[in-house]
Amino acid sequence: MTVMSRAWGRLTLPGKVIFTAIPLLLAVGVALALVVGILGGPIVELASQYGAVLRFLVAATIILVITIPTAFLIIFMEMKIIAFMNLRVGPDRVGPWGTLLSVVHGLKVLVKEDFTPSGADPLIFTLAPVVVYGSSVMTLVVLPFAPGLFAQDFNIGLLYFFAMGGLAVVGLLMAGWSSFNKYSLLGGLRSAAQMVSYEIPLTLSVAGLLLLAGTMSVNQLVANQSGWFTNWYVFQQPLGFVIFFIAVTAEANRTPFDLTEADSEIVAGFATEYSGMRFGFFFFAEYVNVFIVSAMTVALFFGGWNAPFPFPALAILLDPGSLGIWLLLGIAIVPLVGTLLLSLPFLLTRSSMPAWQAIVLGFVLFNVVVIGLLGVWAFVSFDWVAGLLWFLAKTYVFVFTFVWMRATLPRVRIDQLMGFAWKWLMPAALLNLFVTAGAILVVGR
Amino acid sequence: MTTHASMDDPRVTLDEQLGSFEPIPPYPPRTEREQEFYTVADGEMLVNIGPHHPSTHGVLRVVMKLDGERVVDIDPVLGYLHRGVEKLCENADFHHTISYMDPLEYVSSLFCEWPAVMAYEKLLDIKVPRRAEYIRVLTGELNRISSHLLAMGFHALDLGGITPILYSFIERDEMVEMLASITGQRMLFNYFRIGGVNGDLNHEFMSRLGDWMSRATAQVEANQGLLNENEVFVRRNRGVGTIDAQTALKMCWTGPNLRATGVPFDIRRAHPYSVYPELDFDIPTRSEGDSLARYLLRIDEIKQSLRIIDQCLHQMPDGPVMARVPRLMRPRPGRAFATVEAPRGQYSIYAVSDGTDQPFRFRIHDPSFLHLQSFTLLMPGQLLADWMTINASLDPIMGGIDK
Amino acid sequence: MDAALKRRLEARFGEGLQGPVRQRHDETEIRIAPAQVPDVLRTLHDEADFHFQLLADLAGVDTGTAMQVVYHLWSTTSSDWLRVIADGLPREDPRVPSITFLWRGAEWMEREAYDMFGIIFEGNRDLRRIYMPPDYTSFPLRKDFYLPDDAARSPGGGVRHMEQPEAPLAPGKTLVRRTRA
Amino acid sequence: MNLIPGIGIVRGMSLTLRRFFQPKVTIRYPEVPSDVAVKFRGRLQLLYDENGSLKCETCFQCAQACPIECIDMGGMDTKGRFHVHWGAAETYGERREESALRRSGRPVPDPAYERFAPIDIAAVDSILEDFDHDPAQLLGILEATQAAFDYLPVGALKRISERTGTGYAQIYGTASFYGHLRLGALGAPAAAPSAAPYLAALAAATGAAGRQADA
Repeated sequence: MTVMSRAWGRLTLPGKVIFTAIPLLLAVGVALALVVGILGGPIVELASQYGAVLRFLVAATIILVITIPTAFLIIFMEMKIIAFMNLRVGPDRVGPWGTLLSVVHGLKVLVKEDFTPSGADPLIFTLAPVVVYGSSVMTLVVLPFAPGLFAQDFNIGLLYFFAMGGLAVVGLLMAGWSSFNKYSLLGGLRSAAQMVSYEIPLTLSVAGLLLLAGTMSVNQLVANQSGWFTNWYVFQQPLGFVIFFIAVTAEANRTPFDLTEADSEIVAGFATEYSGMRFGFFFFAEYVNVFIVSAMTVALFFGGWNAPFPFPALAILLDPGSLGIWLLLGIAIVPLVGTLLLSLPFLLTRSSMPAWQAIVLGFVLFNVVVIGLLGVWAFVSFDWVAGLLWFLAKTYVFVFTFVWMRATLPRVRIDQLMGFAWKWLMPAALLNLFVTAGAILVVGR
Repeated sequence: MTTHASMDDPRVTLDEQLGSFEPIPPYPPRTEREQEFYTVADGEMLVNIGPHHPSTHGVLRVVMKLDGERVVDIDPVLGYLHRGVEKLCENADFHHTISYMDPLEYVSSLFCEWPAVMAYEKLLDIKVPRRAEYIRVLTGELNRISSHLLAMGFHALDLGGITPILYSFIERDEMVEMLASITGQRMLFNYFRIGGVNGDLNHEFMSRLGDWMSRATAQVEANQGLLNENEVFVRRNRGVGTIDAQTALKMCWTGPNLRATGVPFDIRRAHPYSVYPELDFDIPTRSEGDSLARYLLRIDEIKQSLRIIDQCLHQMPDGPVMARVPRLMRPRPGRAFATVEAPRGQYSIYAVSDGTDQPFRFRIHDPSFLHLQSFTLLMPGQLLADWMTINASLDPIMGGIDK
Repeated sequence: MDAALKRRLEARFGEGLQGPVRQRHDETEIRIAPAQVPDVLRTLHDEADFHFQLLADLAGVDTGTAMQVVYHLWSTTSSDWLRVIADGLPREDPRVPSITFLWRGAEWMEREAYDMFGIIFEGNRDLRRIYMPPDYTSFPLRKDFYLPDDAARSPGGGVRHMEQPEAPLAPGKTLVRRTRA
Repeated sequence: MNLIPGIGIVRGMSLTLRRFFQPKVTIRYPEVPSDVAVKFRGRLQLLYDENGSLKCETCFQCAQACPIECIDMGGMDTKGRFHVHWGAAETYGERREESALRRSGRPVPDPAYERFAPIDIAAVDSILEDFDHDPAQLLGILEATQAAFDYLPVGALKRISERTGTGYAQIYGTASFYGHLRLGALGAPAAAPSAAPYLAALAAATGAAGRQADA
């Protein structure tokens, strides 16, 4: 035993990792091989039988998993952008430029004590964050990220989106009611009133767009907007876009409509009594919502994954099998030569730099170059990569806008909020609908 | 009485009543008003805000009687920051009391020291050198600007705008650094002395001040451009907390809040003290008397203060900054009432001397105290969110109110 | 100093005043009996000669033998602060009529004077404690309310003492914490 | 309010966007220390000289000179015998000085922090009466006091200071200057503090706690 522990103690950190990883990988590999060997046939059979179900399960899992990094990224963006607009520096201690701070926030929320107030209804109190988060994540299912890259394509996708958005209010109301706190109750009631009011202009604002498009499938809507950017629906439905954007801001409880958690009025609204990961769910749901509404705005009005102009389609597809022995040589030689080539400038010009450092630098540079080349290659060769990039870029422009609004605007009051929805947005949305319908009649599209 | 097991600790059973907050006091109502307030009609509820709440500007507790979101009645509860400064001052040397004054209105400390030293100078018949008076006016107006900037920033913060407060703090930090270079401290200056000020202006102060004055107007205006025309902000403020001039006088209001109702009462002109008669400035007034008027009036006052600072710098005479005063002060028995126009209104000290070296009675009058009192007048019928607007526009400082 | 104000006050109130009208710096001082407070203040507030519209301050004072309530008023017709002292309230049961009918804003100032001195303002509809807790029994600013820490008093009388020569404390008790075991 | 609705919001948004690209004003504190004002008045510290010994001799001169009596000091006297104090009775000040002493590395006798023994004040008062409370006769008073008590108890010195109106520093200085005046009793060694009572109390406490846990 002592021999083992002494030997273990002499290992460096990478050594320890490798010595732990190799047996683990071996065990996993053997187990996998056994499973595939024994159960492979039936699994393949099942999968081929229920291909759509399997695809949906995988997609749903991926969506559930990517919400967390998305929320982290948007939280970090919010901290940094608001800081910059305030002439502050913002987070800059954890990780490079503070990028890991939101991860640390997540960890903090995870390890905090999670308690239930004594007067609260424990079951509903626990379920409320799940409902809120669940409704957010379920909305993501209909979002088309790129051509062919979506979880599910409904022919009533837009309707499903509105329905899931409306489900969040149930969670907020549950949280507000079950917390046994008057601030929470007020917050829950505010959120109910707000969401119910803004559902109507929100739905009406896209009605004109639906008349134009003739479909409710989000995929089809995006596909309709291909070609030059003048095909985007924002140019045919500018008023609809404005109404949709305002209403969707209210749906996502973002400033200036963040009355449900107005921190200077009702402390934190429905989330006042929450702590730990249950609060974390609310917190993440808010930022996932920001992503979703930005993405939906892009999909409906800004062409989704379409590039603003028809991109020349270049398909540089290589069949590795045709290269023969050269492939093997390339794999063996190209990294070596590339690394050496890229480290040469440092070796030659920086006399103070040791050779190994130059080579490490060269290796890093080589990786950067290769990844960049691969990215460019993927961008021009696969339209789903290009589509995803376009889609995310446009979406994050809108995320930036939401954060920007939060940095600038004060909050409206509850009666002004309701008055705005019923007195201005609703008539405007109806007007938009009638004008669109009239235009279609006249032009006869 | 229902009980259930705690989720956190299964050994504990909890009384459901314990979790509830009942702001109704556990004693019979002491006054007519208390009885009226704590009689809750059907459909109304009492909501407790504070003493620790993001927008109470200190440690203030208010109990609100709500009907939905509409406020039926409101009862502010003070005393969470009460330190008995008056009693402390009655047990302290005359010099000593000045240092007790600073933490009262901690964002405009100089205006708390000023009436105290003025009252003592009256009691002792001390003539303050003119240079010292000019320095007092100069530093005081600087402090007024920083206080108003902070008030406007917090006004926006209470309405949910997070950026203006930071812009305000950038300017305020510059001023605070300036004041620190002549007073030695950033916040609780303790600069005025009986018979003058503690130390003359120095190079660091003058260079910082000149630097700041050259860009102050543009900077302040640019920063306020974020709010002044913002529709959301204007609509939240217009017509909220409206009060007319007569009621404001009955409620003993002073300062910007009174001037926003149209009464041009400013102690710098109504009862000139120091060297204000020699300075040329206007007294801005507005007639609306609502939160927006109070907010905009503070901007006008900042411009007037910048004018005063400019004149002070040009007219500053040479000479000593301290009169010759005894170290141990025993004024003759008498009474003195001294008051200054602080950023929030009339800040006054009533000092009674009995011939010893301590004040016999030391009364501190804080304007925010009276503004806060008017909640019972302004709030009924408004919405819960309007409380934050009104509170921010009245700009109370709890340190001064609770003394 | 506003001599005209003094003449006007003497002409209007004359016998009602307790003692002469005093003037010093920019303050004019009159003393009246507590019962006269509503009449005098109403006259000062309403009549065009005086027009003291603003109540600048309301303070209680404990002279050690009697209680006083001091009002400071401001007027557009005079450059002086007018100080009205309601003098001679008995310390055992100080009572004075409230002036909330003139200035509603005096309500809290009267509450403060009640809280600190126990002066009862008859007619104030909300006379309860404002700073001290509701179950508090004494009145802190009265002169017979000593601070528990008498050492905070002035050094004028000589050296102040940390260690008073008095009976030793109970064994095991020290005023100063012993940090070394 | 403007003619075009929403223009104020747009202006505000453009302002924040401009600020987004402007240089930031934050001072990165631990790396960039903020500058101290020329007249900065921080905490008074007078702990060690360059040789590492305590600078302050507790002469009280600064405390006596302070016009607003803000200096509050206490500590060992220079001969390390008595704890002396000036200022209001604040335990905070006491603790601070004690910790300063401990950090100076000197042995700190704990009895210094205990109350001094009570004395019969009547004797001091009668001596003072004899000398007509005259500070000019200080040496005589002290000698008489020493004759009465066999040494000069701290309580007596304080009483003299109080009644004659002389600063304690001066009385203490006089008493410690003359060789024939004694500040401590002859041949009465100070009892070294023992850890035994503390340990006994600790044992009792833990024993009690153990019993509680058992029950």
